[in-house]
Amino acid sequence: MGRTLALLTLAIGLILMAVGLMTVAPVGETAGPVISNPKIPFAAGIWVLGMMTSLLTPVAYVMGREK
Amino acid sequence: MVKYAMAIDLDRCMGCRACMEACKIENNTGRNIFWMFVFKQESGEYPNTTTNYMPRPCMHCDNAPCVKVCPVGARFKSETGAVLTDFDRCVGCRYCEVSCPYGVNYFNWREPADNQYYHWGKGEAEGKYGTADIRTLANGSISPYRNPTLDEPHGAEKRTVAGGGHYVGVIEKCTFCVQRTDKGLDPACVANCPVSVYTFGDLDDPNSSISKLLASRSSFRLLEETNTHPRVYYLGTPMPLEHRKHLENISV
Amino acid sequence: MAQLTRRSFVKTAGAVTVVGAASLKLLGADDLFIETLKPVLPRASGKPEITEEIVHTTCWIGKQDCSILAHVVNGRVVKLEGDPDNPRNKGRLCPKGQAQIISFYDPYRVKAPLRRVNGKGVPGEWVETSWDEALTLVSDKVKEVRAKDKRLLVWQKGRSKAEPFYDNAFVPASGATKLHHGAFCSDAGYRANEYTIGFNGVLHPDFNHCKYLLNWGWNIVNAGGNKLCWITFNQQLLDARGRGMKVVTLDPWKRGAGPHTDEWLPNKPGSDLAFFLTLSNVLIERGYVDVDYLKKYTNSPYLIKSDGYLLKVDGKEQVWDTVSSSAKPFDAAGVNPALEGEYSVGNEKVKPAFQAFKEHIAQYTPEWAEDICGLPAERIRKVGEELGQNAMIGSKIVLDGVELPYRPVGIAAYHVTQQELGFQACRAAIMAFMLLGAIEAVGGLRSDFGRKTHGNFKSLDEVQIKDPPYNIWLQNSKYFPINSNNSSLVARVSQDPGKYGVDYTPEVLMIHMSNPLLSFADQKALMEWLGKFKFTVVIDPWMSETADYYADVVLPAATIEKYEGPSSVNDGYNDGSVIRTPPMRPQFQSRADIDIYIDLCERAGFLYGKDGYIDKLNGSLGLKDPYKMDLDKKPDARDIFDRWAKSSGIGEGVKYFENKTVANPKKFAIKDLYAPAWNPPYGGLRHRLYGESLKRYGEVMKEKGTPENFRRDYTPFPTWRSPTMDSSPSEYDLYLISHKKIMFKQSRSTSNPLLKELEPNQYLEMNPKAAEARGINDGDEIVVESQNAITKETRQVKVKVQYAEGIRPDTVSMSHHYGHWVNPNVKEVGPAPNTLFFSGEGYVQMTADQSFQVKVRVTKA
Amino acid sequence: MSKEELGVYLKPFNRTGGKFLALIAVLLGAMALGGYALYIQFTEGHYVSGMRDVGAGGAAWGIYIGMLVYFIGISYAGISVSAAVRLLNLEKYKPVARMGELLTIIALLLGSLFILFDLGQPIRGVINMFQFGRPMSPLFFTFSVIATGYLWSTLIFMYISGRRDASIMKANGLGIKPLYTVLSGGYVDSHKAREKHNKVLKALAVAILPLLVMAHSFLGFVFGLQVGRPGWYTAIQAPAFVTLAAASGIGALIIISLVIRRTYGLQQILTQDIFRGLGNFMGAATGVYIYMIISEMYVMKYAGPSGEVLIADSMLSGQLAPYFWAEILSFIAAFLIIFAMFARKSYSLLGITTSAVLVNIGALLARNMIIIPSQTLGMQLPYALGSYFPSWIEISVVVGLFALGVFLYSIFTKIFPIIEFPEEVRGER
Repeated sequence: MGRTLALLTLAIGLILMAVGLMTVAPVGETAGPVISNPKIPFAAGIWVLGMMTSLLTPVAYVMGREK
Repeated sequence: MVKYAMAIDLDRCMGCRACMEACKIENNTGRNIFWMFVFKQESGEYPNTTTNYMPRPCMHCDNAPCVKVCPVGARFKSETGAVLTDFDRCVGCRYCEVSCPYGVNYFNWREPADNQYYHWGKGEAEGKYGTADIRTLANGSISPYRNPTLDEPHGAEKRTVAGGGHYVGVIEKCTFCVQRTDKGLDPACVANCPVSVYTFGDLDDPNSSISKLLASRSSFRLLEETNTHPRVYYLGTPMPLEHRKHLENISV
Repeated sequence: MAQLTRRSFVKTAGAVTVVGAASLKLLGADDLFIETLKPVLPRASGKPEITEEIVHTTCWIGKQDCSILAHVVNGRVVKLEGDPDNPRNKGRLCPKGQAQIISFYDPYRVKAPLRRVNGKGVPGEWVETSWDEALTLVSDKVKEVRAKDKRLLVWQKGRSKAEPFYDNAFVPASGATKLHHGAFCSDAGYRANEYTIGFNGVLHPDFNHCKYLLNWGWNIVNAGGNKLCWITFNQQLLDARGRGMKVVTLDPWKRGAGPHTDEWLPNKPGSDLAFFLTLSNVLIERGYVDVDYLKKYTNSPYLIKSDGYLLKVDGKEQVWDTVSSSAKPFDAAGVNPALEGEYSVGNEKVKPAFQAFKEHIAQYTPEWAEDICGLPAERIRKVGEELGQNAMIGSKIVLDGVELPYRPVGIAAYHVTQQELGFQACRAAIMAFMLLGAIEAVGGLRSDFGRKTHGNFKSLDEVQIKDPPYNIWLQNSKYFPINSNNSSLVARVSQDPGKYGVDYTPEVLMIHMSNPLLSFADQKALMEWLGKFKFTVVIDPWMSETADYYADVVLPAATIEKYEGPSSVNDGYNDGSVIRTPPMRPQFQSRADIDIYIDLCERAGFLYGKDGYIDKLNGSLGLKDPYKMDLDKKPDARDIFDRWAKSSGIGEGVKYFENKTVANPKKFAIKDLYAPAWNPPYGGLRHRLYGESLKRYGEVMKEKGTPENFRRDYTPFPTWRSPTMDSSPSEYDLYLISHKKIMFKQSRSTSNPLLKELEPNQYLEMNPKAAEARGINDGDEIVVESQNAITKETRQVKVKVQYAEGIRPDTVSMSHHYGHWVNPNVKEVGPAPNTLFFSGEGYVQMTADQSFQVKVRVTKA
Repeated sequence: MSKEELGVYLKPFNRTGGKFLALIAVLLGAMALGGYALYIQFTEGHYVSGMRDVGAGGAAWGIYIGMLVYFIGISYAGISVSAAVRLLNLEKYKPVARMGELLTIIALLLGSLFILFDLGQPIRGVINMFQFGRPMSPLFFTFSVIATGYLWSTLIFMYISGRRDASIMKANGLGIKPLYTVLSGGYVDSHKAREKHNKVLKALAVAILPLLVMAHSFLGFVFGLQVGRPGWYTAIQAPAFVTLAAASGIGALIIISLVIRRTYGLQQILTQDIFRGLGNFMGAATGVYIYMIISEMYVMKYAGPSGEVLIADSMLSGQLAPYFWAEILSFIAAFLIIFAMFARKSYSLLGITTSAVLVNIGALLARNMIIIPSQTLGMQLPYALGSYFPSWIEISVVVGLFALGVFLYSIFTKIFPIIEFPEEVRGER
């Protein structure tokens, strides 16, 4: 059971990180008008949330009912 | 797409610093804050000395270190090419200030009303030489010559970037007078320079005065080796940059 | 803390909702809703209702009244911008013009009429009074003293702009003795120009055509010309250099001329007379002489007897006619007068004035001038050579169909006259250009904008020197026949009136917009003089240092927010007139100066009737009949300007100036612009190469027993002698001069915080080698001590040193914009050099002007 | 497992004498002073600090940023030691593992607080960082990787490695019972559970190590990427930051563990051998860092543009010489002490501590010497040269936060075993 819970948290974490990174303000050439806004507000927040969730996997794994 | 740029003819500058005052009044900047600053340097040894003057607005770089380093996107490159600061978003980390090679950023270290030329808000000298109500002078706006029309948001994204909007803990710098260029006027320094040192205009338009000037005379840009691609071009004899001796230095 | 918590509460509350908003976003809430939740700083809610307006007015902080468009929003001036229609500033403003906006809102202005309650000579304590009480107090004193003796009333002129209202109306109406404001100006230069070529002005070039400019000092770049303040000459200089004009600067300190001069001649202070004399020597030696001009338009051919007086036959000066080889009246027809040679008429041995000048000038060779001027001989000779070549003597030019002499060599020498030998130095400079025939020629030397000659050409030649008693500024006295009535000298005379034959002491002093303590030399003497007055009233928007120490009543004048004028837009090539109109009503309880004067005259009883203020005003403004003011109805300022406008051909009257700028704008026609094209040329004057009257005055003064140092400079040709300051003991081994800065004009700009911020501190500019030789480092605090070579009095100040490479090692300079103590912006930033300069014998010129030079020694504090 | 067997591991709990309370009082006083200074700074703005605009003769980043970099530097100690213990099975260092992790957490916490107090708009700063964070800015990674990633992973690491001890404490009814129930989270001590934990911690350590290196090099990139600042724009910044982080981190760990060893008398567990290992590592790292300073200074002085030469001259022989030479000499002294002991194979605790203290003094100076002179002297346009010195407000905030760190550390030693219970100590009832 612990293993599945861990994989689930890891998955959620990675997805959030991906979503965060994709919608955050782009890294790019500054000559043109730099689009300095994220596509959705709190994109960086989502990225951080994702990182924290994925780092929770070991806890999830350990907390899972010992067989 | 408009591509604003400025040309500064160093052979005409007389170091009068009228551009600094015009900028200061137009944008209501506080003490020791000079969005436009003019260097006055003396170099060489008696009797063969040279005196140089060099106005230094913000360079509005195309590859702006300050735009790259701003953690929250408060400093951004607007459609006209002017590098602007969104006063509502700046968190005051001052990374733009330390990253700028030209030192054009000024931070509001304290409440702007306390950093103005008189403490109108606190009724300075209210009872001196006859009594008068200083606090409600110019119905309480500080400074009394602050232009309320500067608060209108700018551009498609409706961001507050124009002069006049100064807040404690927020960075500010030359905006190419975005509130004036929006109305098709020249920036305050360009419009006021007594000896027409400045040329301002749109580089995309081949027959604008600046395009023609840059095509006809050789120009240079400051600190080209930093690869920032500034939008401010200098003509005439350059000022030696290493020299540190000020003719009249402004004490902090 | 409260304010912050309120803001932080707004934000933290905002933060909580915002995090929630993100999730809302995911659930599809639209952007606008999220937009409203964004944490925004508190700002004026809603769109402020804005009324905008442009008011046409003129600058008030400088002296050339540039035209300004005042941008008024919601009844408040928010920006001042230059008005393109005025040729003087062409739509631009200098730093002062921009920064004067703070004067509207300056809390340190005098906000109400004040009456002193403590003693004088110390910072004043004031009681606020009503206008009625203050005006009555002042007018009673004026009435009382005018009844006793009008001479006891003195009016000190300042930067008060509207001469028709004050100098030419209030002074004659009140009978007051007017004191000039020759603070930094160059009255001696005016007198030298009037005496020599009949123009009321000081030397500047014809920028449009000049190719080679000998520039004295840095005024050309940093201080404007006699009638101008700053912007105009700079614009014209740059255009001229754009056309290839070469500039050679003569100045002990390179200062602002730096990038705008091709060559720099660092000459010793006080040596300018020697330099100009040497120029003439080189020109004559190399034959660069415009013989035709000298013969026709100067008194060079006049014959001089051996006793130095002109040969006159029944009152007419004689010339030696080379055609009939006999003496003929100068204006006889068909005469070709000789300039050189010796002749005898009857038993009189005579020679033309030019011959005498050639002999007089022969001693002043470049080698002679080398160590006097501190310049290598060949560099002086080179300047003379270049002047001669560039003058293209004899060449002509046709402008707009008018043929004119073309001498593209000019000189800018504005404050050269502020030294002990200033009058003669200025004459010597003019004479060098007379040799080249460049006076008022195209591209040549110009002196005045007015395009007409001045009466002083005649009156300065016929001064009747009388015996004492004299008035307080020694008019027509045996001490100063040619006199510029300067306050420093009046102060010096008041210390010992008997010695100077002055038998009365004035009692009431009116100071209008002037700060003598700081602006004039010899602060110590000025303090004693001001202390002697029984009653002093100061009309000024600020509490000046003079008012702070010596005013009994201070009347608050408005700054830019008033009607004042008319002033000219003359930039040397165009003309027209402008008026200052108020963009806002006068701030606090201040009032327009004109209204103050009208009330004062009314209460003092000389407003109405014949020779009253209104009567004099009708004359000074040149009001024509239907618009003349009737003498017993109290006028108001706007109404007066309305009448003036209509009588000078402006139909709309004063309304014209409220929405347009320049009235009667015109470009000078070429035949009016250049004096040689006038009919008769140069207004029929014969320019005085030979100053016979100067010699006469010298001898009359000798007969009347005037001490030698008052009269020794009254010589027909400028004659070199080393300045008195050079006879100070050798340990006073440095020359102290003072300099002006672009950012400041006079006291009213020095206490402006926006301008003070640009140049906050007073420094003694010193050459690093000279400093290191005395163990002084950059930024050290040092003691500067000046010594009066005659009275042996010494004076000291403490000041910080600033290294300046571009200054002679034997010269130091201090700016005269410091030493104030009233406004908090300017406290303790350094002394005024005027405390070190002296007035009186040895430090005043023959024209009672003042000198800003003294020998000093410098020691570590 | 009875109290006697735990015995030595519980010493910190029963030594809460007067001296400890006195320490706490002092720390609270210092924190109050810091709080007061912060209150003034919030109400009157950063004007009260010594910082002024770059170009107008001042430095916009002052001692706060210097301390931020120092603290994030010493957070290196925790993970590197735990990783060494878990990955390289260096059981020898197990007793100092938890101290290292705690040091990391507190150091990162203080680092984040220093950023917060340096911001002109702190509250807006936190919100906007999440809302508008831009990865193009090195500060974004400082914020997301270090302040959250690195700190969060160390917390998790500590939680997992502390579950067993919490269950033992709970079993023996020691300390605060509800705290341990939460911290143990249903942990049943068994060989299988221990194996599972070790496996997980080994995996987590592998995950955290790149975070460790990334965090410190990103901090280096904050400065290293700035072409505008002479003296910052060098490729050596990132590696130099990691090296100095290692040196000062381990040094700080040495100091802390020695203090704990003396005050709680844990001499048998914290043997000299541990300190010898740590000391050698620190000495090596210091040596490398000295080499890096020399190479950077040599390049700056030899052919650097005018701004860099000015800084180098000022540091070598000018206005900043005292600070620079104090820094370089303390590094060299620390290295020589370790090297001498290594060469003579005889280590003294006193030697190790002095060199650890010297390394940290050097690190404090080095951080500020990198950040400040480049702003006050490193102008690329001819501004007048400036100067910066922290005002009393800044100094009291720094002292206050130091005190906060020590306070948290000492409180932790009172509520949770500072040294991990070894295998032999059974957890069963």
